[in-house]
Amino acid sequence: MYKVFLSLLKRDLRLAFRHKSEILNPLFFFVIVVTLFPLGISPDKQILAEIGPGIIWVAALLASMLSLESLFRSDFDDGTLELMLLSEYPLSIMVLAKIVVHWLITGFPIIIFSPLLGTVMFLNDDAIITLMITLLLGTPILSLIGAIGMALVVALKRGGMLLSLLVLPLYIPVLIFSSNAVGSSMAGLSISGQLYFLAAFMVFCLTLAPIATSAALRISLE
Amino acid sequence: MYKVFLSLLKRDLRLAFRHKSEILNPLFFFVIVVTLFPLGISPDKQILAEIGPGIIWVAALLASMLSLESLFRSDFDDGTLELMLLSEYPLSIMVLAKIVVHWLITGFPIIIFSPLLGTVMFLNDDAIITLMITLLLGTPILSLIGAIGMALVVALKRGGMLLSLLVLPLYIPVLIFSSNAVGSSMAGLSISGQLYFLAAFMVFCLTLAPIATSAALRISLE
Amino acid sequence: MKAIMKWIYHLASPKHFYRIAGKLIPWFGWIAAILLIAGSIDGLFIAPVDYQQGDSYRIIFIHVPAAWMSMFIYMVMATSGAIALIWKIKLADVIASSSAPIGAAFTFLALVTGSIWGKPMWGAWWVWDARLTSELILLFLYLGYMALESAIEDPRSAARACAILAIVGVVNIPIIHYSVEWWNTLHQGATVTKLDKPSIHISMLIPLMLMAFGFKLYYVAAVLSRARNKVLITEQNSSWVKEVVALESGAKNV
Amino acid sequence: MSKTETGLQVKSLSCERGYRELFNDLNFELLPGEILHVKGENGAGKTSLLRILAGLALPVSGEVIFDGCDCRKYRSEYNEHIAFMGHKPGIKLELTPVENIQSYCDLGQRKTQQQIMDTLYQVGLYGFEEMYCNQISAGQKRRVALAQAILSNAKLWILDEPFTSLDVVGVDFFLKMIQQHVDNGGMILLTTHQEVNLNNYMIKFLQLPDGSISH
Amino acid sequence: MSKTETGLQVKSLSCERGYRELFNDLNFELLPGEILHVKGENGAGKTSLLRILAGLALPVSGEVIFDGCDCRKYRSEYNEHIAFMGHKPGIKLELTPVENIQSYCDLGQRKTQQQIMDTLYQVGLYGFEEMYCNQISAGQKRRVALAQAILSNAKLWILDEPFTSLDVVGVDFFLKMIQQHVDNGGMILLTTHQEVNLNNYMIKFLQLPDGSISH
Amino acid sequence: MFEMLQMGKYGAYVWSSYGLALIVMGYVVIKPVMDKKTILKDLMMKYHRESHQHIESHQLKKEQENL
Ligand code: HEM
Ligand SMILES: Nc1ncnc2c1ncn2[C@@H]1O[C@H](COP(=O)(O)OP(=O)(O)OP(=O)(O)O)[C@@H](O)[C@H]1O
Ligand SMILES: Nc1ncnc2c1ncn2[C@@H]1O[C@H](COP(=O)(O)OP(=O)(O)OP(=O)(O)O)[C@@H](O)[C@H]1O
Ligand SMILES: [Mg+2]
Ligand SMILES: [Mg+2]
Repeated sequence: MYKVFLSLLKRDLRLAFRHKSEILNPLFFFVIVVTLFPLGISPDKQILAEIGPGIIWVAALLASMLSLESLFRSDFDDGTLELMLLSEYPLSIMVLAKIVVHWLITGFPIIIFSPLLGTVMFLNDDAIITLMITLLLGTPILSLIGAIGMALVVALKRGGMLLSLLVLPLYIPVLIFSSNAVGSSMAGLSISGQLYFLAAFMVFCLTLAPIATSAALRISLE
Repeated sequence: MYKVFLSLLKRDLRLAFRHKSEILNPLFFFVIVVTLFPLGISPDKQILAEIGPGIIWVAALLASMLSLESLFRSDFDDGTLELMLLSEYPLSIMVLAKIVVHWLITGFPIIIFSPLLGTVMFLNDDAIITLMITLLLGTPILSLIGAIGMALVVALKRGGMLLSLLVLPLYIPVLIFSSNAVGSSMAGLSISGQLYFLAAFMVFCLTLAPIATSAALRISLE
Repeated sequence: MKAIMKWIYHLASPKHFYRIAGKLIPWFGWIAAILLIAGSIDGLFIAPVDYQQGDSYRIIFIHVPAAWMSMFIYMVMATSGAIALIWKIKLADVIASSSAPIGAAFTFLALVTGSIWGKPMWGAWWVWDARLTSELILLFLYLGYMALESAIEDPRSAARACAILAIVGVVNIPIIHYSVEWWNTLHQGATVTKLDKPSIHISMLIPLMLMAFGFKLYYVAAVLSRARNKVLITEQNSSWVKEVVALESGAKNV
Repeated sequence: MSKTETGLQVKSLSCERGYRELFNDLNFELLPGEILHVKGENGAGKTSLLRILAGLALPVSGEVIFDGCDCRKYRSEYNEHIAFMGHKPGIKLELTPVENIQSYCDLGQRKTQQQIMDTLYQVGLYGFEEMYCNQISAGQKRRVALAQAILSNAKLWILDEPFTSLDVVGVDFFLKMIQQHVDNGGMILLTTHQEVNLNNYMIKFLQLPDGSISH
Repeated sequence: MSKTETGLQVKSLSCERGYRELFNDLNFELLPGEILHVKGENGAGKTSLLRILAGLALPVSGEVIFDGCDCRKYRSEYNEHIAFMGHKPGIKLELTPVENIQSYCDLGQRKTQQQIMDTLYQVGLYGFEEMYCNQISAGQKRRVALAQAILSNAKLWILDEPFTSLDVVGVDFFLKMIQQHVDNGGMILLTTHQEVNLNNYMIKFLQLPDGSISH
Repeated sequence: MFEMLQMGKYGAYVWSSYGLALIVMGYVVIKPVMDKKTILKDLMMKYHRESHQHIESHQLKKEQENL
């Protein structure tokens, strides 16, 4: 079972790296969306520092959501998803491998780049560290919840918009707690409560989301 | 020629209304994205009024961009796009009809709902009226420019992310001028300059974008 | 145990359900109507004026029951979705999907009446308070549920996919309920639902309870009549539906 | 080769996909009343050829001449004369057959409701006018596409694997329509991997990639 | 019908799509060494039947029994015994044939590199191990899928229109592989609209929707 | 009486809430009643069609044999 997980992980990473240009798309999207705001709102330092955490988080959320397509779409289109359903191993293990890959190519680069964007948004050092921690705890949740939504719409032709309608409401708790944590740490307040919540929610999703996702996949492919 | 335009307009509207549930998706997306910001940033009246115009505009921009898929994707998938290319009438007329429909089902509802969201973001009445005017001038530009981008990626399987990278940078001038106009009118300043720019840009796009789009379509379908 | 399950399956068979629901609907409907009329009259004209809020508090008799229903109906949807997934009882799917539009309607009512109440009380139609926002999210969950249901062509797959969505969305319910405790906000804390001693005067509690029960029974009547329609559609190939259709549309023509 | 002023002439056409040459210096002509069956194994370039002939793709070099005019210069006129049926059905599943045909005709010469109905009956879709196309079978969808081709009054039909996933009855019906079109002086260009029996018809074969022509 | 403990038994299966009944109370069995050709016109429900048998879709009612066990209760064991080839190729275009087969095998029993290479040669893909699958032809892609089926050691192959868009050589090769599998005691369930000549083989026909069986 | 209906200065708020509730809840119960009519009509037509299709498909087969 462990081996299925590893081999699927390896395959998906290899596929991702074969589309070199695509692997950076979520990151680019993230950066562009973040830069839209200083342009659309105001380049004022005070304001940017205030809205920075929220904006970075919203951009991360949108980038993660829009890249969900890559999670199952191509496997569905070429029929390898059917083969996975017909494997003798549990589907949820394979689903987990795919979610991990999704996180590695969307969440992870975003975390790496977040200090840069935090600096650009005039966040202080504490806030930047908190930002990274919340992203580290939060982006896996986004991938996990997003996988459920994607599994529900994978068989639909025009699923893109619907996906956002299904998934965004579920992302909101993560957004609230994370950006609240960053804001608090900027103001020098304690943030352990928010981080506990995020960690607990992540563990919760990690155990249940793969199961829900595989159930949803079986239904979608019917 | 006029008749082709009308008949395609009618057909696409009819198709849109056959998917009743889908026709409201861009609007829902717009509303959800706008609500993300007060949650992620701060519920404070002062701050929201300041960032409101920018946020509403960014959300409109994302909603318009994400719904571009509906512009050519289904026609491409079922082969009716090929038939259009093989028509004896100019392709750009037909493309224009499709763009108009796209605007009617994304831009137009957004304009209708913008006063509500403006109120929720604590904009004053002047700002709300300006917001509606900029949306009226700006959302057609988004559809027109977006059509070019969509035409370029329509034949690609994983075009979603790429599309946003192509199109978002081109949207930026619209974003800057529009949100600037709303901000200025909130501060009681004159906004005619920005509106002139938007109007001129719209006329420019209206004449050239359909031609560029049809050229791009011919290349994509090759 | 087996006998009980068998009995449940029997009762939950579409044919039985159609017949029994048809008999129950008038009962629930009329009792709901009486409760709602009594509650409204009591709430609008008899209950005393609130010393703080003046007459505007009378919105409570719509707002609070509607808000409760919005959450209750979501729980019903999630539970019956789970039942349908686990025990493969078709009827549970029907109940869940018939509930969605009613739940959305109540959520909409709670939002709008809250908003109308907010204007005189807080001076704004809307504030970004946690409870208000989470109620808005609940509306989006309902809308997402209905959008997914209509997007999937095959009705059986649609029902099962929606069941999963409903179950996953349940996390939002505790967030709505506890939001007032977690965040210090404008919205009123628990006044009615405090278990030991409701901090609301009995003369106001009576119409509130009348309305709350009226809403519940109203929901039952509404969901049953929707479910009856759904059953007709899903079972359209079975012989009993053919008989029912012949009977009922024949009766109309005469 | 005699100089003709009618029909389709293809002169020294060559085509590349990626960096691979599919065919080179291809020459043939197709006259009214003729059928040309393009043959070749998987990936030989049949679809590519047909798309070039329909004006959907550009060749690396060579000319396609129809009724004496270069079809790339007179694209709009050329488009009037051809009907193309590619791998994709060209039919909107959310519209009824009538609406589909209507909106196809709106792209070319307009047709009256009466003409459309007549053609629908001709292809045997009586009773299906009101159903959405996602409720009718694959074979019936093909009939809708056929009705479109018939109504377009096009002289040249370009058909890429028209028999795919059709059952026997469907294939027979399609062949009958092809024969009718040829009898009326039309031209047909088609590819298929299946055996078709169009005996007694003027049928040419074009073998890709060697590009030899046999009768 | 005799009570058997091997092979596939299908008992009173019925299936609906949308609100339409496709088949009802379908019964048949398939024994080792047999081929079952499911026939029916477009939209008759062939694909739906095959997907139910593969465990990808749920029937409205009825049972599928394999080697004496209900296949929905013992899904993982059942999956070991079947190989499914649907309308979609099941092959990643961005991987080479070897990588494709490797990752297919990783979903079931693992295979050594040697075994994989042997099977590749057996299906005639010598020299193509290193190319990406988007550079090989449709027929060659099918061969990769075949190699996967062979390597899976599955007893029952479920093939939905395996000959679509294959040229004559491709079809012949495919048939040869099918015969080999049956000779080794395997079972085959297939649909196709094309004529196939599998003379001398124990081939049964199942006609949908009336569900009659003929030999 | 009019005083009472005016509800101090809050009449508009209160009455619009109750009115909206009436409209929304009324719609929710009337919708299924209307739906039922169309469902019965559609199903009637469908059954009608099916009972005739039998005959039609026979005719179709005969036509094909004649060809
Ligand atoms: C758009 C605005 C509003 C929304 C979305 C909203 C939403 C809700 C919800 C969801 C509940 C049920 C909570 C639960 O039972 O856990 C509730 C209860 C309540 N609301 Fe509102 N509300 C809004 C405005 C107001 C206003 C302006 C007031 C009064 C000033 C108010 C007073 C109450 C009261 C008294 C309760 C009962 C609390 C309890 O006993 O649990 N609401 N509201
Ligand atoms: N978009 C593309 N880009 C690059 N190469 C392509 C593209 N489309 C097709 N090809 C290549 O061009 C060649 C010819 O393809 P084409 O579709 O014309 O073949 P075909 O004869 O129609 O084959 P089939 O019988 O499988 O339909 C193939 O080898 C294919 O790999
Ligand atoms: N996802 C779906 N939702 C609803 N109906 C469907 C769906 N897929 C197929 N159908 C319907 O089910 C019927 C049977 O389809 P199926 O694909 O099983 O037919 P088939 O015998 O394989 O046909 P073909 O020969 O065209 O492949 C068709 O009438 C089709 O319209
Ligand atoms: Mg081809
Ligand atoms: Mg099929």
